[in-house]
Amino acid sequence: MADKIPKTPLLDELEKGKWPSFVREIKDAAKTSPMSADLLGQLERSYREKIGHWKHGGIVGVMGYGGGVIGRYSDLPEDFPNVSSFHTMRINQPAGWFYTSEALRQICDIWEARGSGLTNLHGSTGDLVLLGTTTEQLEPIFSELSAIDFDIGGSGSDVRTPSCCCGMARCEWACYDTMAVTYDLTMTYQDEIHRPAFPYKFKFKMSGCPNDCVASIARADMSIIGTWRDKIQVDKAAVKEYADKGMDIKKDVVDNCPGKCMDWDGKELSIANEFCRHCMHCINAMPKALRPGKDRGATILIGSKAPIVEGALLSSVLIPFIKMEPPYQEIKDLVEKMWDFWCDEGKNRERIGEFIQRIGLGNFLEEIGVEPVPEMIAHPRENPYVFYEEYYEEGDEEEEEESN
Amino acid sequence: MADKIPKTPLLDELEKGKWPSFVREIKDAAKTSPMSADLLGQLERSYREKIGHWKHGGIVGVMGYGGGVIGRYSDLPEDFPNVSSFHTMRINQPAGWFYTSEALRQICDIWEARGSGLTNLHGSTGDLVLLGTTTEQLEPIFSELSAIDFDIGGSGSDVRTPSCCCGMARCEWACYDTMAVTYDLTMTYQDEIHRPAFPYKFKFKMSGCPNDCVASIARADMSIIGTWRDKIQVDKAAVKEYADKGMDIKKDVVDNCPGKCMDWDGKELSIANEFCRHCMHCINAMPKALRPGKDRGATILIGSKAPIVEGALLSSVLIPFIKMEPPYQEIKDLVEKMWDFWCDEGKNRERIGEFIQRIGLGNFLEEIGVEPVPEMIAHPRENPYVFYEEYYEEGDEEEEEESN
Amino acid sequence: MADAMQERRTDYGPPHYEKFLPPIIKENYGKWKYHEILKPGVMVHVSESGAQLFTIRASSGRLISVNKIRKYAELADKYCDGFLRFTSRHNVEFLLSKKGNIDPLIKDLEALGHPVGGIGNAISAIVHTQGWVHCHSAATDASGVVKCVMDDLIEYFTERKLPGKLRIALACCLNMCGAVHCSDIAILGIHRRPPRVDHSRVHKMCEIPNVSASCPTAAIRPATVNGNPSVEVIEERCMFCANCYTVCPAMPLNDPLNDGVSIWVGGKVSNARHEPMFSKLAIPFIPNNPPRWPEVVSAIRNLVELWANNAKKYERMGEWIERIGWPKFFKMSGIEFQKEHIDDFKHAGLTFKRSTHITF
Amino acid sequence: MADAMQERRTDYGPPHYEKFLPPIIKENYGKWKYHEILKPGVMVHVSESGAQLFTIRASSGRLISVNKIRKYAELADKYCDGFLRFTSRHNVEFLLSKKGNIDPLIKDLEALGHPVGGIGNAISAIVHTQGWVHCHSAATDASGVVKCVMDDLIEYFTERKLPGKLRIALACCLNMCGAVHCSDIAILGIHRRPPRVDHSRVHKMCEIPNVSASCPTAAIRPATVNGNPSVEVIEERCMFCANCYTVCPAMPLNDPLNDGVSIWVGGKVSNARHEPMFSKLAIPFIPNNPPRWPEVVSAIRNLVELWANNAKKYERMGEWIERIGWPKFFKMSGIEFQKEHIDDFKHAGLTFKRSTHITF
Ligand code: SRM
Ligand code: SRM
Ligand code: SRM
Ligand code: SRM
Ligand code: SF4
Ligand code: SF4
Ligand code: SF4
Ligand code: SF4
Ligand code: SF4
Ligand code: SF4
Ligand code: SF4
Ligand code: SF4
Repeated sequence: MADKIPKTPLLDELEKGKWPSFVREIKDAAKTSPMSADLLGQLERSYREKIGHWKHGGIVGVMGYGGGVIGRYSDLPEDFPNVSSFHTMRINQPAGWFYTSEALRQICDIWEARGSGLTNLHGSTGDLVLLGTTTEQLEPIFSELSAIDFDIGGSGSDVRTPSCCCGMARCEWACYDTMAVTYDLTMTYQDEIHRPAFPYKFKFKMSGCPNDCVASIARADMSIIGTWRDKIQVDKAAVKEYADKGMDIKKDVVDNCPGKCMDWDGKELSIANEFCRHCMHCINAMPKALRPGKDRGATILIGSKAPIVEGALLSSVLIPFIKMEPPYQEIKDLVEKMWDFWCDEGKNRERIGEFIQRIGLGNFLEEIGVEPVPEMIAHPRENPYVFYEEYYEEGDEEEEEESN
Repeated sequence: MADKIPKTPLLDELEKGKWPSFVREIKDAAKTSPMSADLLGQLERSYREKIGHWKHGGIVGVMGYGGGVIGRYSDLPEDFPNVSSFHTMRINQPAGWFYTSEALRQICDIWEARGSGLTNLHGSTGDLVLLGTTTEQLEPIFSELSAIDFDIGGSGSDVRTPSCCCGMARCEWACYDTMAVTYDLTMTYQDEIHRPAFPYKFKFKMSGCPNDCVASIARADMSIIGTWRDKIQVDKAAVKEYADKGMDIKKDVVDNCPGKCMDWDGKELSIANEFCRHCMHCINAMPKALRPGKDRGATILIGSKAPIVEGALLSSVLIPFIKMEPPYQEIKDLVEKMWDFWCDEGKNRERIGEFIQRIGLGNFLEEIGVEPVPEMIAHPRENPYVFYEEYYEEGDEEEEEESN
Repeated sequence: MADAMQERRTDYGPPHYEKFLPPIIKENYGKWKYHEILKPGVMVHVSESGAQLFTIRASSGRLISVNKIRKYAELADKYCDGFLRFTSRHNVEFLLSKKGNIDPLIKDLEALGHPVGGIGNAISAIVHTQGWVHCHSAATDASGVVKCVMDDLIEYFTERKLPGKLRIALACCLNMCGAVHCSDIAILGIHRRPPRVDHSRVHKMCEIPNVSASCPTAAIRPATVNGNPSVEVIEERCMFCANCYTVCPAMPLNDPLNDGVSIWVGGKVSNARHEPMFSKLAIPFIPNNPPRWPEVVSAIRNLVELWANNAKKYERMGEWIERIGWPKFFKMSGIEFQKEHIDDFKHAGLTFKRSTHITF
Repeated sequence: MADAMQERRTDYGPPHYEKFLPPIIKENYGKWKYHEILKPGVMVHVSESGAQLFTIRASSGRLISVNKIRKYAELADKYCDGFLRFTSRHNVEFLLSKKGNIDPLIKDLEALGHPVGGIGNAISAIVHTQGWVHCHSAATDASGVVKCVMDDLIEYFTERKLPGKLRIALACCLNMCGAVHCSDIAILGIHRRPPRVDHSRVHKMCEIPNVSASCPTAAIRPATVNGNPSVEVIEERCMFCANCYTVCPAMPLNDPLNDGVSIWVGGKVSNARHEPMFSKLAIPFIPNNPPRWPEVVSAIRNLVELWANNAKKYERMGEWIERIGWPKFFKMSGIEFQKEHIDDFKHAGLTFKRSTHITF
């Protein structure tokens, strides 16, 4: 088949250099896959013309699933018939992206036989992305995947495939079991992941500590970020060791503390924990000497998203601290209350973060039955435009003051 | 006439205490002024009923002037006939609120004869406020004031009476002559002050340095705030003296520097002036040792206002640095360009700050012919929604790239 | 008056300030080298030339009668050749060249009932507005509240025992003539009942399109009420800004049962250290309780003392709160956090806590 | 396949992660005590029990063929009992319990063309998206730009010579699938020509009310064009967000002459020290110049080196710029400040410089 591989003078330039070359990967796949060969040809054309050649995706999928497949069609089907349809399948990755060689090989065998042989490890939501196949192949691929226990992930207006940092599996700072929570939420919400029924997509991302190694605060409708509420654990000897080894603790650690709550007198490191902002910096700087406290849990934040269309949002605090113990019922109840309200009142293609901005955080909290606390805000309002819901009428009793 | 003074059990409570009592002032005036006596009576009524008793102001004024008088009428004219009309006159104060006893006495004589005998020294815009008289008295009062060279200030949609800090008259930190500028602008814009012709009010406030002792950045459509662009003047001996006298220069000065550009090694104070933010703190803390640089001028900021109705605004930088030399022509040209544009495009009751927000700072700068510079912003845009005004058409020459 | 009319001039502007400057200022104008605070309310400015100008600052009260002004004039004649000035916070300042005159002047001022102070790390006079004394729009009185609060805080005016300056301002309605929006502590009169439309007067006094247009929340729509063109207010949309009342006298918001004051904290104007900041809502509502507003007075003392006892030197109220965080502020102040504190206006999203920087 | 159908299951979810954890992780799960970076791309995690887990991180490239995955599998079998993982930035990590296996594995990885690094104060892999490889919406290619930039910056991946972490991300259109909006350096594909409406297809493919509604700037209004219901675009109102294209395929924005990339700086996600920050616009537009995008490559190297040479230890790009101020950033970077940099969207007013804190 090798002769089928098109000439790609422009793409060939991308085989040069030290960083792994995706062009080499496509060419490699093209040896056995006519699809990948046409992909190569179409991509070379895009490079020449400086424009993509894909049409808008259509609705394709596997039986009983409303999402997980992204339909894709070439706008040059005559020139590149083998990618006239070139759909991707989003496969729900194992939490933390851990694999065995065996599991990976099984996936490779299926995909080589029935798809382009190209993948994304991983998609930026976290799925194992199988890049390019035809509509007919979707169903067989699914049944073969199910035989090895891999299921499809989310797409469209549904719960998107949850993802997390490696947490307790490989990190000393994990304040809760991110992989367990991710697995649990994924299993609990299989229906919501596979059958779009929301105003828009909803993403969960779990990070074990405020370093937020899955960037959950920037790109998850619900960000669950580990933290602690007692004292930072300090190993004084180890602190001294850092100092002896020449670390400038005042400059590197104390002066970088956003809580301005640390002090270093040259011998002793003292921390006013009640003003600690749990930013992780001091711990990051001295991993052998400092550790998060022992009373651990998570902060739950809500609403981050990309800019389309009201502007990008970061998640903001909904629950300042919660203990993370299975079956995480409190969190699930909260999530479902939010979904109900969002589904009832949210507009089409309105993310929950945008929804909260539109109706007001205060009203949102009332609806989902969460008490407002100052940890939810950076600062109180600066404008005097308060909506009081009730007022005294002449002759009212004092008691009848507004309810809120 | 004393018998005419009404019983005021509630107000009498406000004669107690160490702070000067306005009630005592009104009673004092009431001895000779039936107006003030009725004011006292109506005010006691307001205290009893917890509500004001003034009606919306009507248009009253003096011949040839469109502003400077606030019409005011009682809504209890039967009970308090002497305040059935009770207008205030805004008299343009001398720059810096400096007076001689003689000038004040002349004003007192006029006001005692023809008004309530009550004043505000001063109104919060800065005027000398004469509090309460009748429509017939306005004209005679004005002519008697003009005989002693006092003119009326602004009100309504005009230039409001400019005001300033005492600046060079009594402050070592004045980076330009605030009183001279205030006087000059006031004289240059007499017509604009006296004859409302704008979409809304326009206020000038002049502060000699970034301490901003007239709060110009919070409440002036144009805030002119003194600053310098060379090195802070340091008297090393005097610095040492502060240290010797027990000042903790590291903690009190260096650690409070927002530019993080100071260093104190226990002997020498060093300042990386290129990162100085001109906040004044170090100078405030050590007035005998540090002084603003010698290359002095002002930063011009634009647009602050109270919250009605789009929310309060702070002024923002329009000209990062300008030399302040009479006749200040560059500033006047700028002001007039802005006024022209604002008068053409501004909505009724839209302050210039709100106007800029609505049309966009970039467009505003283009219209008034000011180059955008990064000093005007806290940071560049975070959203990707850039309006490009032109685009290439097929067959265009490279040269024809968009103009901006 | 006839002759006054003959010589009628307009647009001649205020007298030139130079007429009112004492010789020592004329001589040292722009030449001041440094200043020193000698004691509460007294400072000296020293010129390059070595000349010394002594300033004595006294509380004035702002709403004053001509007789009081004449008393000031007498004191100025007696102690400083008739030269005096007023400050941007409405205190009166006497400008002395003779050091020996300081103490006698202070004695006379105090005898007159005008305490000396407000310079340096003190609480200065409260910038305020008209209130029930002269404005139709007031939700509270201005001078009265100010008097009560300052009577209580007088020690902080006459002494210098605070970490930094503390600026208090009061405005009697949302128009905020006191420009209270950037004060360490702001007292703001607020209405809490939607405008009551006087349907018999609207069509006579107001332009109905303007009235509806004036409402930022689109709570006002045209309506015909018993035959007359008028407007109706969708009450749940109203946040009591009174902009409609400003353009239409026939829809007052003033209401004894629902008017009162709110307390705001943490604003500043100066660029010293931290950039200027807006004040933020601390206490959403305190009912008007004339003549002495005891609840307002104690709420403010509580805030002043909390800051005074906890802030570092130079830290303004807002700088202190920013360091410890708002949750700690609410905890320490004992103020209950409520829905009202959460912004729901234009930029609300930016006031949400968008990080895990939380204190426990 | 038939038999596959019989046993058809749905909603069984992903395999449980425990199946894929090496014994050493199972034993020390949640018991890790600290970690140490041994050399570029290599770290050890030490457990309370004393057990040591060695991680070797290699660049993977993300778009990989099954053959490459099989090669990873071979290496995993050879050096770590078949256990491996991928990271949130799409690098591959091998999880070793035998220290001796580190160097041989590194040799094999490099032989395979997958450099080891990215741990600690380094530049890690560029999070990116589909581009011309698989998306209809792309204004630039993703994998190609990433390849060129990383070829150039490879030294910062394989060594640890930076003040702190530097995270680069790329998204090929404003949908920002790469979530680039909080990156130290973001590369964002942008369209600059309004959608071209295919009037013959709009009424067939799109719901016209939805299309007009989709436009945040109300630039789209219904219109009838040669008999067919369609829409027209008021071009001066368009800021090229492509939201209309997302809901209506008949109005593409893709355009070779006007598409390209913009460069953004100063975002961060972690809560370490400074709260998370959005990236801000640095370079409004660079035309697409495939296959090697030299202008983009050098612009980014310039930014990386500027930061590397001037930031203090630990200071992320955004923290450094915040300290020196944006005017200094533009001066030092040589990037021309233009109208495009000035925000004119919803919260624009809050991005204006509302103080005199200016450097000269
Ligand atoms: C495959 C993936 C990019 C990648 O190469 O990794 C991707 C690809 C697409 N995204 Fe995305 N998004 C992907 C992660 C993201 C992320 C990042 C994340 O999830 O962490 C974001 C930003 C975070 C967020 O959700 O806001 C993201 C924000 C969007 C948006 C904007 C949504 C918004 O509310 O702003 C759209 C537009 C839409 O939904 O119509 C979008 C739409 C799309 C579509 C379906 C194009 C479209 O409009 O129909 C893309 C299909 C491309 C293709 O043909 O394969 N994609 N998309 C990522 C999913 C792989 C996976 O499942 O692991
Ligand atoms: C007298 C004074 C308060 C005082 O006791 O000192 C005052 C009094 C009034 N102001 Fe004011 N404003 C006064 C300074 C201010 C300031 C402070 C300043 O100028 O530094 C502000 C805030 C800064 C600003 O301009 O934004 C201010 C913001 C307003 C507003 C809101 C304007 C806005 O754009 O937000 C209004 C409403 C309006 O203009 O319709 C207003 C309207 C009014 C009216 C005319 C009431 C009305 O709606 O017609 C008040 C007349 C009261 C009366 O009967 O005497 N006043 N007003 C101040 C003028 C005295 C003087 O000339 O020296
Ligand atoms: C007299 C007056 C100017 C005038 O022409 O009227 C004035 C005069 C001085 N100010 Fe001021 N300021 C005056 C209103 C202000 C205001 C405006 C206001 O309060 O509405 C501010 C901004 C307040 C704010 O930020 O909210 C102001 C912020 C300052 C600062 C910065 C303080 C800070 O740390 O934020 C200084 C520096 C200092 O005190 O160390 C200062 C310093 C000074 C100095 C020391 C300047 C000098 O060397 O002469 C003057 C006397 C010190 C004092 O009063 O403590 N002045 N000063 C004003 C007196 C008002 C009063 O009666 O109390
Ligand atoms: C493996 C991974 C998690 C995973 O489950 O995949 C991970 C692992 C670690 N991160 Fe992370 N981080 C990982 C993505 C992230 C991300 C997300 C991202 O880049 O998209 C962030 C947020 C980045 C941001 O702020 O924009 C992140 C911010 C941090 C930080 C905070 C750095 C800072 O100063 O802002 C630390 C602390 C440190 O490095 O000192 C950290 C520390 C660590 C430690 C040292 C934690 C530990 O003790 O094991 C891990 C190895 C150090 C390293 O990579 O330098 N990790 N880390 C991710 C590796 C991605 C990669 O291949 O490079
Ligand atoms: S987020 Fe925290 S717990 Fe998770 S990997 Fe990063 S540092 Fe470790
Ligand atoms: S975690 Fe952050 S805030 Fe807390 S003490 Fe350490 S550096 Fe300071
Ligand atoms: S603003 Fe500056 S110059 Fe003017 S009085 Fe205040 S400190 Fe002096
Ligand atoms: S003026 Fe302010 S920024 Fe400049 S050196 Fe002094 S303290 Fe620092
Ligand atoms: S604040 Fe309101 S009530 Fe007070 S004077 Fe100004 S407009 Fe009148
Ligand atoms: S008070 Fe304000 S919000 Fe209420 S109706 Fe009037 S204008 Fe509208
Ligand atoms: S960023 Fe835009 S172009 Fe790139 S994959 Fe996402 S939707 Fe497609
Ligand atoms: S690209 Fe965006 S702004 Fe332009 S027409 Fe489409 S939706 Fe409107």
